[in-house]
Amino acid sequence: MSEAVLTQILYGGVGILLFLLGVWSFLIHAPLLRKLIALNVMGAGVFHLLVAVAYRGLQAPPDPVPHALVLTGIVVAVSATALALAFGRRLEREEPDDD
Amino acid sequence: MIDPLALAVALPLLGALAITMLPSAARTLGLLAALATTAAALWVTLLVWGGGAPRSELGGWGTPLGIALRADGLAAALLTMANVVGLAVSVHATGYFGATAASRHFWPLWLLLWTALNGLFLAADLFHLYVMLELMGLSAAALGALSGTREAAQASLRYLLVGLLGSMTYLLGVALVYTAYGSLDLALVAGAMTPGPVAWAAGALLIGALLLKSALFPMHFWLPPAHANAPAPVSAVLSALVVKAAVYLVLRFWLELCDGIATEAAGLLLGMLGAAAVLWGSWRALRAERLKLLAAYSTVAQIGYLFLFFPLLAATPAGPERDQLITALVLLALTHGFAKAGFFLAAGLVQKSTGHDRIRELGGAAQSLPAVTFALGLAGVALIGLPPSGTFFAKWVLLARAITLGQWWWVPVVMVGTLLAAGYVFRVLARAFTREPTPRCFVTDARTEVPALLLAILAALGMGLAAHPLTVLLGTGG
Amino acid sequence: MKSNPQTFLIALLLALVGVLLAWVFFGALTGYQGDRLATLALSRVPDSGVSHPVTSVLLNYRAHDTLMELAVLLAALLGIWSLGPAAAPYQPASLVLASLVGWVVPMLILVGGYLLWAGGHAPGGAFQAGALLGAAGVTLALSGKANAGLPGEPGLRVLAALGALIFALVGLALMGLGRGFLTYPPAIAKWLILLIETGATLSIGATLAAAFLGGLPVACAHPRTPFTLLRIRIVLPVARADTRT
Amino acid sequence: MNLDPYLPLAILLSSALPGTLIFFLREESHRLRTTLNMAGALVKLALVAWMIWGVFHEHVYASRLQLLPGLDLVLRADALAVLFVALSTVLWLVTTIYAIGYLEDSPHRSRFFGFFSLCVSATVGIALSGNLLTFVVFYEILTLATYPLVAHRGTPDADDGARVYLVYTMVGGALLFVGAVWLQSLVGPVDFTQGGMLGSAPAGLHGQFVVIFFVLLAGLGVKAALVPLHGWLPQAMVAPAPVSALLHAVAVVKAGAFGIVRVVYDVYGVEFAHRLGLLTALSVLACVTILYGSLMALSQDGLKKRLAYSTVSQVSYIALGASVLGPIATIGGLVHLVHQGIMKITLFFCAGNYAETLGVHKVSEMNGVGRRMPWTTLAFTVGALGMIGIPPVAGFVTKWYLGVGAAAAGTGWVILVLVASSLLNAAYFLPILYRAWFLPPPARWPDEHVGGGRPMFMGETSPALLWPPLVTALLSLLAGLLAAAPFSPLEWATLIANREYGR
Repeated sequence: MSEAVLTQILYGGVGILLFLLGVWSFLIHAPLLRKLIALNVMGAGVFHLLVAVAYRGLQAPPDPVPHALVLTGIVVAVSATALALAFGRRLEREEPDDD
Repeated sequence: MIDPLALAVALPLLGALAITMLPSAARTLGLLAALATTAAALWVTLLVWGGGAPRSELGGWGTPLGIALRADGLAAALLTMANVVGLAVSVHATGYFGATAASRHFWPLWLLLWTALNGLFLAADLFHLYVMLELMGLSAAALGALSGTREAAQASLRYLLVGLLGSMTYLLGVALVYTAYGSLDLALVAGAMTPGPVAWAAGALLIGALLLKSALFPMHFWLPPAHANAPAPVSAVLSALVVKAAVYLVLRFWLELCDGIATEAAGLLLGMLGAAAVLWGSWRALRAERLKLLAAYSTVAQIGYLFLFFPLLAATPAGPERDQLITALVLLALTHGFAKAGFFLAAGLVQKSTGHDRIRELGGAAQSLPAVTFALGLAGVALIGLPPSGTFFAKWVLLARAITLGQWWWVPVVMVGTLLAAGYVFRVLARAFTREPTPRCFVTDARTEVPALLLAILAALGMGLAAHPLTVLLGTGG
Repeated sequence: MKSNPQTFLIALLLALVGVLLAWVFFGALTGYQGDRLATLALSRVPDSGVSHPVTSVLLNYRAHDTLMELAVLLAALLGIWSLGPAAAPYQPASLVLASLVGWVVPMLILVGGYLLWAGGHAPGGAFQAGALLGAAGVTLALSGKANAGLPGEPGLRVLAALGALIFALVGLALMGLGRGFLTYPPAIAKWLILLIETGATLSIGATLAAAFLGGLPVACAHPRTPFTLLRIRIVLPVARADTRT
Repeated sequence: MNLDPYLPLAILLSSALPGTLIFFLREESHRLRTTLNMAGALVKLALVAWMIWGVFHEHVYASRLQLLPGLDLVLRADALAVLFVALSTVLWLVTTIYAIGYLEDSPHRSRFFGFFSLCVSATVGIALSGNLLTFVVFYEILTLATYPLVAHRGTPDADDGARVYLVYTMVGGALLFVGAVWLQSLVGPVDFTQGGMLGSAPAGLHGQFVVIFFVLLAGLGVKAALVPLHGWLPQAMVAPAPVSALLHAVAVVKAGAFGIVRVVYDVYGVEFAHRLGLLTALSVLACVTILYGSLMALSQDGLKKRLAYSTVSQVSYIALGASVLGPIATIGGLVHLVHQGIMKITLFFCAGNYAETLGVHKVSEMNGVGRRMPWTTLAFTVGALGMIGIPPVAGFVTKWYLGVGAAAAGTGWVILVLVASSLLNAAYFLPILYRAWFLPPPARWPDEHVGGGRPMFMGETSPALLWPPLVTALLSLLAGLLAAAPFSPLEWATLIANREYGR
C-alpha cells in the first residue's frame, strides 16, 4: 500500500474517531458549552477526513477542493457556535438563581 | 442572459442585505424582496411547465468543478409552494409584527431563510446543500426565538443544536461521498454509485441526517416546543416549509442517489417510523391544551404520512404506478404546506385577539373572527384529509397502492390517523359555535386575515383540483 | 454524568458505528481510482484569475458556496442581535496591557491586509485576513473598549452586509452583462476577486468582533462572568441521565 | 354549441355559489341574503326542469374531470339521479322559504344560510355522481356542510348532538372510503353503470366483493340510519326545525339510502348482488330497522323525537325496495325516496310551527292544537296518514308496490313486516291526531308568542311558516292521487326500474 494511502487512512481514521467522540459527548453531556465543544470536535473530525482525502503524497500538490470545503465548513461552524453561545447568554440572563 | 434560478436565490439575499443596512425601511424592502423572489420562482416554474429543464452552471465552470442550480418538476413544485406560502406569510407579517422591534429582526432573518429554502430546492451539489442547510438552520433558530419568551429561546436553542448534529452527520456523508466517488454533483454521484457498503453508508449518513431535520418519529422531540413557541408567522414557515425542505431532500436522495441502492427493508423502516409518527403525533395533538402546540404535533403526524409512501415506492418498479405514487406524495406535501401555514397564521390571530391560545377558552375569539375561524376550518379539512382537499386524493392513491401491494397494514394506520385528526380539528372548531353575539362582518383586518384564509382555501379546495396540473409539472401524466 | 445502561449502550453503538465507518472509509479510499477533482481543479487555476488553487476554488469554481457562507455569517450576527443587547464591557485594561494592545492591534490589521493580498498566490485570503481583523476587535474588547473599535450601529450594519453585498452585486452585474451569475471575465477576474475578498475581509472581521460583543453595543447592567454559561443545560432525550437539578 | 355537459355543473353551482357569497354578507343585509337564496333556488328549479325533460328524451348529461390517472370526478345525470335531484331542489326551495320565516332576527343567519346552501349542493352532487369516487367526495362534503347546521344553536346539547353526529358520520365516511378504495384497487375506476359493473369480474374476487359490500353498507348505513347505526339521528334533533326537516327528508338520510340503491343497482347489479346472497342480508337489516324504529317511536313523548324514529323506520323502506329482487319492489323503494321526503318534511314543518307559535314540543302538550292551528294540523294529518299508508296519500302507493313486489319475488314474510310496521305507524300517529282534533285545548299554551307582531296568516302563524307545510302536504296528496300521471314520481320510478332491468 502506498505511503499516501496509508497516511490518508491514518488521518481519516483519526477523523472518524474524533467525530464519534464528539457525538458521544454531545449525547451524554447536558451543559451547553460541552455540547458546543462536542459539535466542534465532530466538525474537526470531518475536516480531518477531508484534509486526509486531499492528501496526494509529498510530491503531488494536494487536492484544493477539500481544502476549500474545510475553510467554508470552519466559517459555518464558527457562526453556528457564536449563535448558540448568544442563545446561552440570553438564557443565562433569565436563569433563575436556583444554585 | 437573465437567469431566474440564480435570481430565486440571490433576490431574497439581496433583500436581507438591504434591510440589514436600512432596518428602518424593513417592511417596505421586505415586501419588495418577497414579491421579486416569488416572481423569480414562478418564472422558474413556468420554464419547467413549458417542458424545459432549466439549469445554470454558476461561475460557468460546469460540473464537476462548479456548482449547478437546476429545476425539475419536483423542485419546481416545492419551489412554487414555498414561495407562494412565503409571499402570504410576508404580507401577513407586515400586519402581524407592525413596526415593532421584532419586525426589524424578523425581516432580514426571514429573507435569509427564504434564500436557504430556494437554494435547497434548486442546488444540485451535495456540499452546497450543506451550506444551505446551515443557513436554514441558523436563521430558522434565530427566528423561532423572536417571540422573546424563555421557552422560545430554550426550544430554539435545542432546535439549533439538533440541527447542527444533523448537519455534521450530513457533512460526514458528503466527505465519504467525495472520497468514494470523487465528485459532489448529485447527478454525477448518482451515476457513480453502485450497491455496496460504501453506498449504503453514504446514503444512511445523508438521509439519516435529514431525517433528524425532518423530525421523523422518534427524532421529532425538538419540533413541538420550537414550533409552538415561535411567533405565528415563523411557526407557519417552520412547519410548512423548513421541515418540508428536509423531507424534499430525503425524497430526492431516495429517488436519485439511492435508486436501486435503497432496499425494501429500508423503505419498510421509514414506513414504520412514519406510521408511529402518524399515530403518536395525532394522539398528542388530540391531547394538546394549546392551539399552536396542537398544530405542531399535527405537523409531526403529517410528516409521518409522507414517509408512509417510501415502502410503497421501494416495492413499486419504475412506471406509471410509481409516478402516481410520487405525484400523490408531492400533492400531500404541498397541501400540508398550504394548510399548515394557513392554520398557524390563523392560530396566531386568535392568540393575538385573546392574548392566549388555550383551546378550552377560545369560544368568543373564534366567534368574533369569522374569517380566521374559516381559515382554521378549511385548513383543518386538509389536515384531516377530507375532500376536496389534496390530502384526500393523496391518501386514496396511497391506500389503493398499499392494498394492491398487499401491504394492507398501512390502511388502519391511515384511517386511525384520519379519525384522530378529525378529533383534534373539530375539538377546535366546536368552540366556534357559542352563543356569542354575531360578528358584524366577515373580515376584520384584511392584511393579516386574508393571507391565512387564501392559504387555507388553496389547501382545502385548490390542491384537490390542482392534482392534474401537478402531474403535468412533474411529467408523471402517465 | 452517571454511567447507566443507557450511556453504556450508546458507547457500544458508537464503537460499532466507528468500526463500520472506518471499514467503509477504507473501502471508499482504496476503491476509488484516479485523483478526484485534483488534476482538473489544478489545471484550470490559470483561468481562474488567481494563482493559488484553494482561492480559485473558494472564489471562483465554488464562489456560490462562499457567498452563501457569508450569508450564514450574517444570519448568525443578526440572530445574536435579535437575542438582546451586548453585555457590559470588561473593565479598562491596565497601562501595561493597554500599551501592549496598542502594539498588537495595528500589527494584526497589518498582517490581515498582507494575508488578503497574499491569498491570490499563496495560502491566505479573505477568511484568514478577516479572522485576524476579528481577533484585533476581540483584543480591543478584552482591553475594555465597549465597541471593540467597531463603528456605531449604522456603520456596523453596513460593514456586516458589505461582503455579501459586493459579492452578490458583482454576480448580478455579470449576469446583467450577459455572462452567467458570478461568471467572471478572465481578463478582470483577478480584480473582481480582490474586490470581493476585500469586502469579505471587512465583513468577516467586523462580524466576528461584533459577535464577540454579543449584541448591538449598548451599556448593560449585568456583570460579565464568562463561566456562567456552564449553567445552561440543553436536555436531549438521551441526555436525561443528568438533567438540571 | 352543446351545453349539455355543463348542465350538471350548473345545477351544482346554482346553490354552491350563492351559498359561498352569503358567508361574506354582513349579518344585517337581510334582503340581499334572501334574494341570493331565492334566486339560487329558482334557477336550480328551472335547470332541473330542463334536465328532467332532457333525460326523459334520453339525453346524456355528463362531465368528467381527471385529477390523477384513474381518479376522475364524474357528474352524470341518469333517471335515478334526476329523481333525487328533483326532490332535493323542490324541497330546498320550500325549506328556504320556511327557514327565512323561522330564523327571522336570530343570530348568525349568514353562517346558517351559507352552510344550508352548501348542504343542498352536496346533496345534488351526491345525486349526480357518476362514479364511486365522486360519490364519496360529495358524501364527505355533505358531512362537513351539515355539521355547522346541527351545531348552529351553540347550546351545550347542540354541542353534544353535533359531536355525536360527527363521530358517527366520520367513522361512516372512513369505512365508505376504505370500501371504495379497496373496490377500485380490485376492478379499477368504479363508474355507476345500469345493471352493475362487477358481474363480469373473475369469480376469485367474489369473496372480497362480499366483504366490501358490507364495508360500504356500514359506511352508507350510518347516514341512512340503519339499525344499529342510527344513534345520531334522534340526537341531531337539537338542530333548528328547518335543518331537521331537510336532514330527515332529503339531505343526510336520503344520501345514505340513495347510496345503498346506487351500490346495489349500479355497482354490484341487482342480479349479481342476489347471486352473492347480499340482498337477503340487506332485506333483513332493513326489516329490523323498520320494526325497531316504529317500536321506539311509540314510546317517545317529544314530538321531534317521535318523528325522528319514524324516519329511522321509513327510510329503510327504500333499502327494502332495493333488497327485493324484481322491478315492482324496486319501483316501490325508489318512489318512496320521494314520498317519504315530501311527507316527512311536512310533519317537521308542522312540528316547527307548533314549537315556534305555541311552544309545544311534546305530544302530551298537543291537546286541541287542531282548533288553535287548524291549517298546520291539517297538513300534519295528511303527512301522518301518508306515513301510515292510507290512500290516497302517497305513502299508500309505496307500500302497495313494495307488498306486490315482495309477493312477486316470493318473499312473503316481507309483507308481514309491512303490515306490522303500518300498524305501528298507526299506533304512534293516530293518538296524536286524536289529541290534536278531539281533545279540548289547555287554558294557555306553554309558550305562546303570536309571532312578535309579525303578519299573521289566518290568525295562525306567519305565512312563511304556514305555506311550506301546506304546499308539501298538497304535494303528498297529489303524488298519491295522480300517481299514474306522466312525470309523477311513480311514473319516473317505473322508468328507472325498466331501464335498470333493461326492459
